Amino acid sequence: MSSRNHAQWTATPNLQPGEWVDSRIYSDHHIFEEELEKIWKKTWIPVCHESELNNAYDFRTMTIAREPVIVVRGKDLKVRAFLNVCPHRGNMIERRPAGSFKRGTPSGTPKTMTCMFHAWQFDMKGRCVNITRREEGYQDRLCTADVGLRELKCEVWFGGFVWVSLDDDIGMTVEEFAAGSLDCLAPSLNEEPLEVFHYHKAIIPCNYKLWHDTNCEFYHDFLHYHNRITGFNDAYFARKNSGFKNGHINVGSFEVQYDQYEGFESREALSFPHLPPNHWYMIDMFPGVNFNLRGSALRCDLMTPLGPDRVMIEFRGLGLASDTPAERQTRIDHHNSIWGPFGRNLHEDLLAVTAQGACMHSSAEKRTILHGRHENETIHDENGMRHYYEEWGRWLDRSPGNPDMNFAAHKMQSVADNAQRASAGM
Amino acid sequence: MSSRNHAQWTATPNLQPGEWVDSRIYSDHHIFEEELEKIWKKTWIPVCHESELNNAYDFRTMTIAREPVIVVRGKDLKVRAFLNVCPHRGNMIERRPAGSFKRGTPSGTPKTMTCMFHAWQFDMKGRCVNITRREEGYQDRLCTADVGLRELKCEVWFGGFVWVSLDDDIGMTVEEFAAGSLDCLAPSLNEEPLEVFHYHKAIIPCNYKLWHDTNCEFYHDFLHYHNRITGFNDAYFARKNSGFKNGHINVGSFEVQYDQYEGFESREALSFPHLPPNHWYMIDMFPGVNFNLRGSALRCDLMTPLGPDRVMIEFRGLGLASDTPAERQTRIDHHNSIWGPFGRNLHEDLLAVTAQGACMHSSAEKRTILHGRHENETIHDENGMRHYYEEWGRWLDRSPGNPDMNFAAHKMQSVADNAQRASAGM
Amino acid sequence: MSSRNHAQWTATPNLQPGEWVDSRIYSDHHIFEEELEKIWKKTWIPVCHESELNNAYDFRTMTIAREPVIVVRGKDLKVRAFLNVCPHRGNMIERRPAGSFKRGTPSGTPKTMTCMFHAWQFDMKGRCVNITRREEGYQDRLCTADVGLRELKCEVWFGGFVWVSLDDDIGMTVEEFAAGSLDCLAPSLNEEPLEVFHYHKAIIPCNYKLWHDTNCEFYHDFLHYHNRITGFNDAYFARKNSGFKNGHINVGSFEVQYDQYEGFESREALSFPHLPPNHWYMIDMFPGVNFNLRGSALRCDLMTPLGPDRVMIEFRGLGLASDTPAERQTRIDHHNSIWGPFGRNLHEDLLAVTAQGACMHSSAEKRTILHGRHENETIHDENGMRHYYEEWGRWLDRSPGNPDMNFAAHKMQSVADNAQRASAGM
Amino acid sequence: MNQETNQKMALAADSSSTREKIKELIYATCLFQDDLDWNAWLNLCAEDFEYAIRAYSPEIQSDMTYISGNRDYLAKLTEMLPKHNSDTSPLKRHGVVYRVDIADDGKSAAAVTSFTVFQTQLDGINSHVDAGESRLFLVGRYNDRFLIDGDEIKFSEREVRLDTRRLDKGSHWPI
Amino acid sequence: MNQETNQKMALAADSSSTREKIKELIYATCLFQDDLDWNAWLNLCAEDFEYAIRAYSPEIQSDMTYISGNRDYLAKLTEMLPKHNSDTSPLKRHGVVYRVDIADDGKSAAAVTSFTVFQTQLDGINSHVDAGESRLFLVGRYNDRFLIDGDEIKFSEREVRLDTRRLDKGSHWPI
Amino acid sequence: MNQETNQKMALAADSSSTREKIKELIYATCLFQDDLDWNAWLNLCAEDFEYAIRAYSPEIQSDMTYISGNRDYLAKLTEMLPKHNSDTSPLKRHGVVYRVDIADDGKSAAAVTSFTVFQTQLDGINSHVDAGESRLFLVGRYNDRFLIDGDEIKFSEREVRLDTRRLDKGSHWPI
Ligand code: FES
Ligand code: FES
Ligand code: FES
Ligand SMILES: [Fe+3]
Ligand SMILES: [Fe+3]
Ligand SMILES: [Fe+3]
Repeated sequence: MSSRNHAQWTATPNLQPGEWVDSRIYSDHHIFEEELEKIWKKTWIPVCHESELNNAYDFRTMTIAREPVIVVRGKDLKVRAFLNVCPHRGNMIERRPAGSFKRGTPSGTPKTMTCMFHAWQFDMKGRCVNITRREEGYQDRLCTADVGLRELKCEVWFGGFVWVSLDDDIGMTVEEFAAGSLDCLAPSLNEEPLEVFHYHKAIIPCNYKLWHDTNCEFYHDFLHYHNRITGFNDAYFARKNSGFKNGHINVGSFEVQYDQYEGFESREALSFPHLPPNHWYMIDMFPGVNFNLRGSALRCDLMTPLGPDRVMIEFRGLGLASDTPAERQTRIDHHNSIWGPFGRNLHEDLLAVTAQGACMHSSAEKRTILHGRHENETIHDENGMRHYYEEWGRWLDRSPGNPDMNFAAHKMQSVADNAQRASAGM
Repeated sequence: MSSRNHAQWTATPNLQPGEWVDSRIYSDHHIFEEELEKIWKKTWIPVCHESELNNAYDFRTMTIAREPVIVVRGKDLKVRAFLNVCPHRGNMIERRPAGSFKRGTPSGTPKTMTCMFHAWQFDMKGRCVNITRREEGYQDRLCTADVGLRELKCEVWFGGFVWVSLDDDIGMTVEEFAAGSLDCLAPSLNEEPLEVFHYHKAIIPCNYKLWHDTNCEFYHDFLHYHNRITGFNDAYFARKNSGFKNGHINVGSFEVQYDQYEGFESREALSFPHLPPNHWYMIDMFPGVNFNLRGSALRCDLMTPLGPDRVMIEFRGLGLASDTPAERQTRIDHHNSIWGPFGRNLHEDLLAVTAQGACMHSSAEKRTILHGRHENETIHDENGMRHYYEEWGRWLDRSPGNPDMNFAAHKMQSVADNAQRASAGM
Repeated sequence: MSSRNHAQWTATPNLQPGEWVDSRIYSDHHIFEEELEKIWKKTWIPVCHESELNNAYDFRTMTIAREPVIVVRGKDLKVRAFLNVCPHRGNMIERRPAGSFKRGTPSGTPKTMTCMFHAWQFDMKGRCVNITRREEGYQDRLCTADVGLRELKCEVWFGGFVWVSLDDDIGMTVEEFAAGSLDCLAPSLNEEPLEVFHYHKAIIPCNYKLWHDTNCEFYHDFLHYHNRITGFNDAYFARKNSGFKNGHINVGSFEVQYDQYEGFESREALSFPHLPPNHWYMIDMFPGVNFNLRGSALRCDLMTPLGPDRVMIEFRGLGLASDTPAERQTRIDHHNSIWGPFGRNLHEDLLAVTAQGACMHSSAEKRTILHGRHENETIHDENGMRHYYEEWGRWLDRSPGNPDMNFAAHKMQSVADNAQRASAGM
Repeated sequence: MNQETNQKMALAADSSSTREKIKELIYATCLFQDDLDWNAWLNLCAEDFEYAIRAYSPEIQSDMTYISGNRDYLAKLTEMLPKHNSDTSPLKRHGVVYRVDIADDGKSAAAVTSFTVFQTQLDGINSHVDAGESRLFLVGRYNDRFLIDGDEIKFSEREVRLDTRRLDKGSHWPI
Repeated sequence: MNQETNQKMALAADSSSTREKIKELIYATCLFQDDLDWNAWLNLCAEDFEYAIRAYSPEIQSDMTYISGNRDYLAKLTEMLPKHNSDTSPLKRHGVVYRVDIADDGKSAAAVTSFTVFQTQLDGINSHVDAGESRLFLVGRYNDRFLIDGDEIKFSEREVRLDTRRLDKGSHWPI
Repeated sequence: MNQETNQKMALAADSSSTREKIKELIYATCLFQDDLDWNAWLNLCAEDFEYAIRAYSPEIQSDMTYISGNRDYLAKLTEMLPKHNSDTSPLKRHGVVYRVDIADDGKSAAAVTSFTVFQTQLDGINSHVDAGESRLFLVGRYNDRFLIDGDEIKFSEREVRLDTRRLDKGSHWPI
């Protein structure tokens, strides 16, 4: 038992391939850009919740992999998504985060999206409905039919979340993409309409995957006084951590003892439909989404990678649309006590990944990050991360343990290593 | 009429080459550095106005393409320009934006430029006049004659603007460079001395050419309530937009109805010399300068590109040096009402290019930016931009429509495309 | 005697090779990264002073070349250094700048370093003493002996400074590295224990070597009213500037006339041991450390390069541990009057390198920086810098005068040039 | 100077001194909270004091509560701080009381304070480089309510209304 | 307590209450302007109120006016705001009244207020990432003048004197 | 209204006016120092006025003095400023007096002011790009002490206590 020198510190860990990753996957600029192209522009993202655009002509704007996106609800109440970019000279069509096109804007008439720059107008189906001084300027050379908006694949799915993909050829529905990972919460979320009551954002100087890792494992319970005091018992440690196709995972439930933390209370009275009292489920979806239901309040984290060492996380809290004001307030309190920006756990989690990010900034030395715990796929196992990085390696065709190697080589290497270790009796 | 999918959105527009540009010219790092080298370091820049250095020993400092520049007025009242860099160890000689060398500085005697670091001194002609402890330190190895400042080409031209070029071999005067584009305003500006009364700066997260585009076209009148209310009539739309050699353009004049905007007034009483009442001329000079005369007040925008997605714009307002205080105040009010930092139009213009820049940041996807309006070369035509980018392509030897192609290939392509389209009856 | 055009300005100076450097060594990104790898990670750095961790279990954290480092004092009172990085998932183990492990932390027990994330624990010798739920998660596959901290070479030397190196194979002690450069101050600093009384930091937009240059030469006395008024006499100019192996230099002493500056006083009464009254010694150590003793107060600057055009400088002030409160206050006043953040000289020095840095930012044009003064190796000679850059060239294998050339070529070139000049009678 | 004037003056002086006391109370909370003296802060609050941090979200177009609780809840929360891992970078609340309204019956009052909070980095990120750097953390208003009982004035309610909604790591500390 | 003392006290109290009222008026403008209640703001101003934003430019070495106008002009300008495209990111004026001088005749007064303005991003740039982030927008002083007519005090003049001259997008709103 | 009430009112008014005067004095220093009127500032200080800038360093875990001196020393320092090369970017001190405590004997007082200092770039870096941009420079508190002699109140001590310890170029100017 001793400290280590440089050679020991940088040696390949005496673990199985897949049980560690190379820290450069959290810090390399080139890998980051590749992730945006090969993962984030090719997947489904739950960009917002339908309750954020309840009425015809309501809209929400956001970005996916830096591309501006707008989601609007049509006169037909259908939700559609478009690039929020004007076909004329590339202006951002709508600058507000949310609102309604029912009223006009300074440069535009009601019930249309108007690009304020030269006032080209689009309807809720993305069709161009007006080019200002079209005849004078374009004669017969360009007509509105040529310049519709870029429409994006869009589905409302799983308790009313609005999913968008930049990839026309994604070739699977959200359901297919989820591959069963959402099933554990579906009954609770699909029973009756939900409503967002909380939104805040954090921009953190760390790689987005460090946040996802934290969401994928409970081994960091040691970080949280609240978890230690309200959780640690046999049922807690027996919760299953299960992998699904496409890199998603689930964490199974148990009964949390909220009243063990001074000032906190049982959440039994306001459980989501079909959820046993004080139970707690968690879903982590590839590449950076988290759904987390603790009894009375649903939380959803959406990551937007801003750089290899910079991520924006949007935090949403949801209750039932049918809540009375008093019920709603209770849900909000439950949500905030742990998860609010002034709550007990969220601050600790963000503090930890900030510190982790400070060691894995974009010019840091390569290190070995261990994901090697095996605990029967229960919550202190690190199988969730192993499952995620296997998928990640597949999408990028890189080995997470050595991103200079391609994924096939990595798999073969793993097999060979295992064989060798086995034969060497390691 | 419909929205578009990815293939349709990214297809080459059904327009003539030259009628669109590739958005990467607004966002690519490599192209940006090339622009500084091949355009900004090779052209004339009106860095300030002579009224900013009225007296012998007055100076102004600035940068061109990141190089520090100082402009000083000599004892002989001649204005000269130098690199603001000390030949000794490369310190910035003068840190203040403006002032006078008539008084001494803490480390230097009057009537010289003194580098505060080791107190080397230079006269207003850029000659080194003192090396501190020269004999002790350099013996006969280095003398003041060896270490004069780097002098830059400098002309005072066009209503007293001070033009500087970093290129010793530019091979043309400002007049030759302007190629007639300044003629429309020359009588108004050269009749009597002008004076700067307004200066402010904006740093905007967009490419400098997006600001120049906005200055080059009036199609964005739809952005400005003020323009719509005070301008739109037949004379307005008949204003000519004319190209000149070297990428410059002019916008012809008409009579603005200022009193149509509540609270605003006619500018007739204070028209610049030789300018018909309430008339309005605009000159856009390649690569990023704008002169704009609205009746009583002259505005000049100078762009300083700071990065592919970052530009500093310096806004100047000018009146006649002979103004009475009351006249001056009126000019200032006229200037500010539309063009001041709290005026009606400037904020809108800057808001628009900020939004445009947000879609063309340095890592954005390539998009097609349309410059295809033809309206008999009047103000809603986009010929100004086509004229500019043709010049731009020539200086960089790149096709604006596809910067991966060189300019000659682009020209041939255009001819071929046209022929093909013509034969296909498109 | 005249100003210069571009060709003259960019011509090779009519001086000997080694008497100028290419400004790109202060601005190039690639060179900067190379410096971190080949110099900063291969040398000894005095990261703090032992008085900052007086007691067993005290610690200090810092970074070297971006790598997080922690220095702790063991139960055995020995000072040791480790990477401040957790072997589990790469978290920064300790976030505070200083403190004690004697008391526990929210996630950890007393007398251990605890990574708050998953509560792995380490003792003061860097040994892992606890892996939370080790048996459950790692069975026999991983034990504490495998996951000690990375220990770094560490010495307490020269008046109690704590020196750390990231290089296990550095192959020399601090004493050997110093190569005699510290000898002039050793008697004064080693006589009795010192204590830090001042610490502040500056982040300056310039290359770290510009700060080191300023520390290496006194020719910039012209910048400082205080120096001119209190220093300039024959003894002042006779001070020797001597080079030592490994790029270090010394500046010899003389008697400063502090009372010539209004409001300041003689420092005689509180001279450091063995130091003649009001004397002043300075040591500049390669690659970026400065020790400066002005009579009653010792100053130490430590540079942390943050980028080619960004450096953090940590300023420390030290007195004798045995000071009475009144003595200490006097030392502090002496220190502050010139060197404090509100003192007379430091502000001027930092102002100068900021202005210099503004001309040598990371995209600036290449310029020639002259280091050509010869004054018998006294303080206005620039031999200190020539000595430094010779060493620098050796470590990087690049010519400081033309970093595109390797160091050997540079040496040969120098010899050839000299021969040619000599034969040409230059 | 007649009796009536005297009385009016007395009343005015009274209300003006109440006004001043209220300002002093608000400023005292800034000092106490900056200094992490949570007890001293809560001692200025009535038994049934209600505290909340709220913000309007233009994203979800709705008012939000980020945390809320009574004096008791806050007391427990702040007592338990040592058990938590926190960013302990000091905060400085910079408030200006813009408006004090005393109820006609003189038994209660309300006040509006515009504030900014600055954070000086300590242990929240890379302390070697960042510690000692001050940054704008929050912009908002305090909407306070008071109970006046003779000479005694206590906070009955504080709503912290934030403009800032990019809260990054957030905080374990009441604002 | 004699008659004279009584009178002196009354006068002092008077001037001190005028002083307080002036501070309250200034703070009221901050609240009203922050809340975009332009009418309420202008109602605190006299008919011939004159407003100007000014700054000294070290670049052109001259004093500048960035906007100026009387109450009427401001009323028109603010009424027409809905017709314009604006960055509507909320501003918070953070002012501290540093000095109030009441004229000897008690009929007018002048005040100096040091202020900062913070902007919380909303729709001025890329709202997905930036909205909710607060930034320093302006630093400067209010130089105000007042007309005092018995109990009624009104603004007769406001000069907003800016230190900040990097104004970027600027604003459609009076500061 | 009886004699006693009258006297109590007089005393209260007195102490409240002392309090106001102290606030005005502190704010006057902000204005004078912002305007580089060092003499006017020092004229508000007693002969043996003591000034210090201090900060606690969590790095060396000790209290530090960054500069200290009496009125005389400050007078000399500020007189000699023209001989020095300085960053002359204007500073704006933005202070709010949080607390004034008058000694029982009415002969001295202490005050706590929370402040921020903003710097508008002028000549400290690349002025073409940076001049006119305002930045947060310092966050801290003024801990002031006063001598009260009848109507005359003077500063006897100012401790500037900084939170900010990333001071970069620092300053030649007292804060
Ligand atoms: S950019 Fe949208 S209408 Fe012109
Ligand atoms: S750098 Fe200018 S005199 Fe030395
Ligand atoms: S990262 Fe340190 S214990 Fe897990
Ligand atoms: Fe957690
Ligand atoms: Fe415009
Ligand atoms: Fe110096």
